Amino acid sequence: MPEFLAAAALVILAVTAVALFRVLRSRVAAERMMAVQLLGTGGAGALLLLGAASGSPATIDVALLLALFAAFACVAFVLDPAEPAGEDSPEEQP
Amino acid sequence: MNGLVDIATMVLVSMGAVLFLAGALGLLRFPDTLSRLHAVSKADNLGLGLIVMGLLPQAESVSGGLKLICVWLLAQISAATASQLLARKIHRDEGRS
Amino acid sequence: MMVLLDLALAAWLLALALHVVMERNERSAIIAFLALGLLLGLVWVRLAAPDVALTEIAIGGGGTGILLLRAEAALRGRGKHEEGATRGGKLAVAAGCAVISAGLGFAVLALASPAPTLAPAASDAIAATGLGNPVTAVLLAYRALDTLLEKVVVLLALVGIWSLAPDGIWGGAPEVAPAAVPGPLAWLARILPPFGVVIGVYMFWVGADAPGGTFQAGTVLAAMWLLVIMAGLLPPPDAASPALRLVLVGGPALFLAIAFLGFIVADGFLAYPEGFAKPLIVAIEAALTLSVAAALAMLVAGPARKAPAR
Amino acid sequence: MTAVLQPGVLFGLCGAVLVGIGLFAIVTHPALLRRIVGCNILGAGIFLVFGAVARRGAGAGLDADPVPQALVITGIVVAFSASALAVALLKRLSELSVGEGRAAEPAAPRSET
Repeated sequence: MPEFLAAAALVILAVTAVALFRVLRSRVAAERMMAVQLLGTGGAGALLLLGAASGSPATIDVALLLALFAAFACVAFVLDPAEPAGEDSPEEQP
Repeated sequence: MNGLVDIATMVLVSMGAVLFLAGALGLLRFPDTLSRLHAVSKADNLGLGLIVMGLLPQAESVSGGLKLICVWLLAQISAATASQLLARKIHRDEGRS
Repeated sequence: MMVLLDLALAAWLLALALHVVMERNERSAIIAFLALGLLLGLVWVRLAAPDVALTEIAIGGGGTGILLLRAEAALRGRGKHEEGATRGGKLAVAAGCAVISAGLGFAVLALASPAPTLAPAASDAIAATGLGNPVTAVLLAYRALDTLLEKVVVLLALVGIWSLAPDGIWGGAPEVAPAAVPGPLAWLARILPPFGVVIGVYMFWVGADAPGGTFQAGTVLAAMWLLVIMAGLLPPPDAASPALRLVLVGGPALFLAIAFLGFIVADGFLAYPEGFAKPLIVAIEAALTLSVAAALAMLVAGPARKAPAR
Repeated sequence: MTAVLQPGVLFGLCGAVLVGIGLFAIVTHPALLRRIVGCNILGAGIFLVFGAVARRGAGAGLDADPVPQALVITGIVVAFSASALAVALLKRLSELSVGEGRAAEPAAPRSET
């Protein structure tokens, strides 16, 4: 069983890695921002599997934090100064 | 008894892994940004959900199981918010060009 | 199987680091760096260091990432650029860096086996504290002085950042919320903090016996506070506000007070009296968690931008 | 050969390479913000080397030596504080050099004190 779970974790990690580089190399700016999202779900999945494979309950806590901060990192999308109405003028910070 | 639970875990986890694969394939093959976003946010979260369901019977305690469900819930929240924010941005960018 | 997994992780990590350095677009590089921080969390799990994994993910995902992205947004188009190195210069630097890497790698390979370890010494120290988590025991008993000084360093950095505010608005509040808060962000700022606060308190509570502790809990709480401020649900606090300063100084002050108390009731500086070690450590941790949370959030928020309210 | 593949060695080597990559960015990259990122990569590499040493120092019933791990936790927080200070300095620097002609300070209402 642990072997199987580790293999599943490996598959998910590999798939996530490929997707991550595809996203990071994209020409569309919005697509590059999906990277954190991808790693949030993929990393959490792999961690849960690894935790079950090695029988260490603390790994679930790490996955929990990963999911929480992947959600938090969404804030990054709003930090773009081009996002609010006034564009091209990064100085209007007051 | 134990064997049956293990088989259920294996089946659910495999399905989850396949969904992650499907999400990545969608990301690589879909033609435009919005459908790629759709592939990532939906397939990956369903995959994570299946993995969580598969691992639930293996959880050692009730609190361990609750934490597993919590991980999935958080992933749902973040996927929902991030896709909304991203889709808004993509929409606006397309409207501009 | 685990070997394959480790190899894949290592290859991914290095490829991502190279991508961060080579990427032309500043913002994309920072997003890749954010991903690198989360990936490092996975690596730390493989190194049997769940405490470090928690810290790395919390700081990498909640602290550094947001800090750098905010900076990039503020600096866009007018960031300072030094003159780029010439091709030959770059090659020379690359060669030098490769030599340093090779030397470090050699040191890793040449480490005596069995490696020198302080695990038995630390393990003895744990027994006296009544704590179950060895890393917490090291942080708060065996090497408590490091932790105390580190808190002071964080506060010094904060003083440094605050003093960058122009004279006229000294003691004012930083500006964190964007001009227009999109709906989904406001929604997130209402729904995520309850989860976050529960997780933060949980991290603090299990920290005594299982991976977790003050830093992890403090970072989670800091991130949640920042989220609420960024969505404009709460105003950022004035740097001069007495409540904020009390929280900031409270943790280190309590730590120092108990440390000096050690002269009277125990063996010396930073020694805990027999039998009271655990309750004292938990009290210090509680105060430190709040201090860390406030300090980290204010570090990300930056110097004052508005005159203080009077 | 198999000895190199233990996590305690493999990720140590990985950390050594990260140090090189981070250092390269610090020295050669034209954008100052990216140099701060480079510093962070360099720090991450050093922490990984620490982690590898800790992993190999397992003993006394523990999976890894807790002392280097505690040092790394302290180090991560200190590195973050240093980055925050560096970023604040960088922002102030660019404000001053851009706003040379006009008021360098943000146009906030001046308080009388």
